[in-house]
Amino acid sequence: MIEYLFLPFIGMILGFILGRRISIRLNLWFYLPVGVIVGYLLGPLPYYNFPLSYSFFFTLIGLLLGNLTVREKGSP
Amino acid sequence: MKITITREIAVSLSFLLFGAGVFYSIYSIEVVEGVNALYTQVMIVPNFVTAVLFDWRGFDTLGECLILITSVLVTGMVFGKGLFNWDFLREVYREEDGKDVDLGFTPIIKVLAVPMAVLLMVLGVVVILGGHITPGGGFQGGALISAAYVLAMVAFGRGRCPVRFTHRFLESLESFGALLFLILGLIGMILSGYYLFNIREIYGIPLFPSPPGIGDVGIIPYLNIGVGLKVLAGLSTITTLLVSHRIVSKNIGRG
Amino acid sequence: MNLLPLIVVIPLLMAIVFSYIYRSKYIRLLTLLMALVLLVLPLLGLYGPYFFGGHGVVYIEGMPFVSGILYTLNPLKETLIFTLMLIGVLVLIISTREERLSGTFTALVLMGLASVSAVILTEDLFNLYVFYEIAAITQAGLVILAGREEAYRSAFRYLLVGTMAGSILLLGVGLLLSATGSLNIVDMGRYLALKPLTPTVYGALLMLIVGLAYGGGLPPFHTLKVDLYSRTKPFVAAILQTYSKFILIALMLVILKLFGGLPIFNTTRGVLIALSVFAMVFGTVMALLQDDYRRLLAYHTVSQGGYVALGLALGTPLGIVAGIFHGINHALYKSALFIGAHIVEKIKSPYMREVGGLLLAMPTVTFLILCAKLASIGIPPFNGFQSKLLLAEAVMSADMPELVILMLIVSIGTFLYMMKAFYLIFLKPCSEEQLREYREVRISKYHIFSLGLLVLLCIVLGLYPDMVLDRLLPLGEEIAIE
Amino acid sequence: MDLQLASFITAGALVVLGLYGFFFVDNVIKKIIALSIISSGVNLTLVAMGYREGGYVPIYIPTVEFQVFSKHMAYPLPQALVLTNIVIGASMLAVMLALSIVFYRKYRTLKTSVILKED
Repeated sequence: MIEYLFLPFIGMILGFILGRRISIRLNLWFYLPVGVIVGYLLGPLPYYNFPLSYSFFFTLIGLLLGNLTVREKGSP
Repeated sequence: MKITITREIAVSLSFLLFGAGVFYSIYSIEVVEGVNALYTQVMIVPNFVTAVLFDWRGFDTLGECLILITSVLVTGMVFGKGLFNWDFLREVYREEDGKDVDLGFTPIIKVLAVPMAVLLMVLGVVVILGGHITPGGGFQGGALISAAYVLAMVAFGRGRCPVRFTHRFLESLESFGALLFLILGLIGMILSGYYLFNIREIYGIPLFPSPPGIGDVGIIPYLNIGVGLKVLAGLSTITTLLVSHRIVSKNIGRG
Repeated sequence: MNLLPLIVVIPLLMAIVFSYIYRSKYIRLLTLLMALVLLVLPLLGLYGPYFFGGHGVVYIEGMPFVSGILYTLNPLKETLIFTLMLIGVLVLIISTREERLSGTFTALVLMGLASVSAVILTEDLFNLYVFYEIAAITQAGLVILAGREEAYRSAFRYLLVGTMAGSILLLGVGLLLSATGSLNIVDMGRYLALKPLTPTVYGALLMLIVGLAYGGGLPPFHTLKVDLYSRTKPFVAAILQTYSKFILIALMLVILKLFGGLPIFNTTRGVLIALSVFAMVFGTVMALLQDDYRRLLAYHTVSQGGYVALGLALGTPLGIVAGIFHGINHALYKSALFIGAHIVEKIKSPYMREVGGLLLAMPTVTFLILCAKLASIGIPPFNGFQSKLLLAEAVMSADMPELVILMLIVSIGTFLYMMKAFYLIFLKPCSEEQLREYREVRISKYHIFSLGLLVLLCIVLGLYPDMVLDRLLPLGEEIAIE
Repeated sequence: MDLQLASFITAGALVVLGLYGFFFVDNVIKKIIALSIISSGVNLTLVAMGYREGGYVPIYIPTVEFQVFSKHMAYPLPQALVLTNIVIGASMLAVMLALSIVFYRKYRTLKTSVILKED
């Protein structure tokens, strides 16, 4: 199991770092469906056999998490 | 006047000769198989270009990362970072041009820019991480993320840009990316005696757990991440420097 | 364990750290510490090949091919790297006396040291190209640091031409890759010797020569280099000229290794000798006309680059050894001269006619600079004499006596303008007022120490040239053409 | 016409065109574009060297046998070199553009004869 989840997990961390830097609040109910759709259209990475690109989805979740919890506010 | 004409003629002649030489030698290339064949016979990771880039010729990639770092440093210096003398820049950048003009675009573009930037960023991360299996890797993914940043900056103007990559953040990210690359190389050297050795596993634990049949992944994804962070930071810094006067004013000691 | 890559990796690592903390308060202290570390670096490697990433030699149809990137260390390369690091250390030490020193300067110097040592060490053409480009951009950056308009302009010109020359060099590397299928220099040379030559190989040779002329400051790119050296601060020019001299040596060795055994080498040799003779003559003639001390030294650098290239282009064992030895000597005494120019500029001005009578203000420095000047002209107890003698011998044994006469004339020219500069700056009488002005400027001990150390090395090498020559001779015979 | 030969001819034409622009155009930005074109020409030469008639993309996906795959794969080495060279070109470009911005602010023109005049 960890073989298949390690890459999305790293993606989540990177997404978290990036999401922290987006200063406006992202709408969860818009991005989750869009993430699923784009992930489906993107297709999985080869060797990671699953109908949709869950790496993409997990990274998006990481980004949203970072954005919604520890977002940086204020002017640059 | 006479000297200029002579020089023109000399330049034209050398251009003609040199151009003809270059064209003819490219035209008559015949590719020999040679050591090229070697790189196609062993599979390290499914993406053979990544294998060449990070395993066989990892040191070249390191050099190339460092050229980007040097370039960012020198671009910063052109705009006054740590110079010995600021007279020329003070003369060029007068007091009144200290402000940035942030117009931004119409609401249509602003509405679309944020979701596009978010999706581009996520796609960039996936491209970085999938560099050893699919076409892609650190450079491409990093360029995508910095493209997301540039998109947001173009749409909103630099002051109100929703993607807040501060200068300090980018500097840290860049140094971290390059140091990750260098230090992974050093770890390989400690474990095996070879710099940038592709460590498959430590005490039986694979360094990057991945599905079966994918070959010796080893440190390649981590190198990809390092390069990706560095390219993202480097390109973003360069863009920021090229569009902004504020940094120059700050560097040359005004405001 | 062979620690050879650390010669390149540690400066790179520290360069990144320095560029991150460039505004720190402790930058002077850290720079001094870094200078000490640099001195240890050349001792780390073991002689022999070093394969990156654990990829070794692979046999394809019975032919050995190197699959990855290969570094080799031998006494020749070790000597070059030691000289390079020594001058880097001295420049870093001097830089701590600059006001407004920031981490960017240290980072750039370290980056340059690392890239030039990589160019010297590597046996892989593409690796050489990558680090050659880093060296080019670093040199432009070091000039920009001076912050004046001329500095910006000469860096811009250098970069514009540099991008062109770099692309052309890469095209040459690509053509050689297509003709031989390998990127390793030794493999390529062996393959080229076996197979008939195609137009691609001729084109590649032409393009490598363009890259060499740009990187080493030979005509037609010498004016760019002159601008670089004369527009920046003179002590920075000391390290810049060392970089380009060593890149010149490394690329010449590459061309010898690749094309040395081929029938076209005779023509190539003619072209290279013509380039170097032109550099010698042109540098001397232009130096005679200069009024700016920095520009005079810059043109002198170009003419001495011609000597180095001439020796290497001969392709005989003695010629190669003499060329490399002259390169090392030149790096030493020219750095001393540039540091002297830095002191002169600090005290009064770089224009020779505005200065005068410095002898009374600082006799020690005057004496040291005189020694460096004598070394650069080639007067017996100094190293310049030994290497010029060796060069003349090599040229004689290659049956080109007319070149010896030319070298003599160039030497006389060098004597003329060096002595003119010495008279105008140090001996020309000056007013009491001016003397008082001179005495107010304090010259740091670091400057005098660096100058003294370099001059001492010049004398030691002049008295015992075998110290270096013994290390170079066996390799000269290995590379040389029959 | 053979695709590889056509690529080589295009690449040669690009390099020569870039050299022409570099030598004879009196505008800094256009000179920089010309340098970019030279660099593209070099990259195209390298990529075309890795071409194989009817070859596979050098990414192995276990639908074909590895032996067959490795025999018909495009050479990955030149592609890796190109990837490296693109970044090098981009870094040089950044510095040159920065310098031309500074000079444009000073002189309000992009003419090479003004910006790069001998002094």
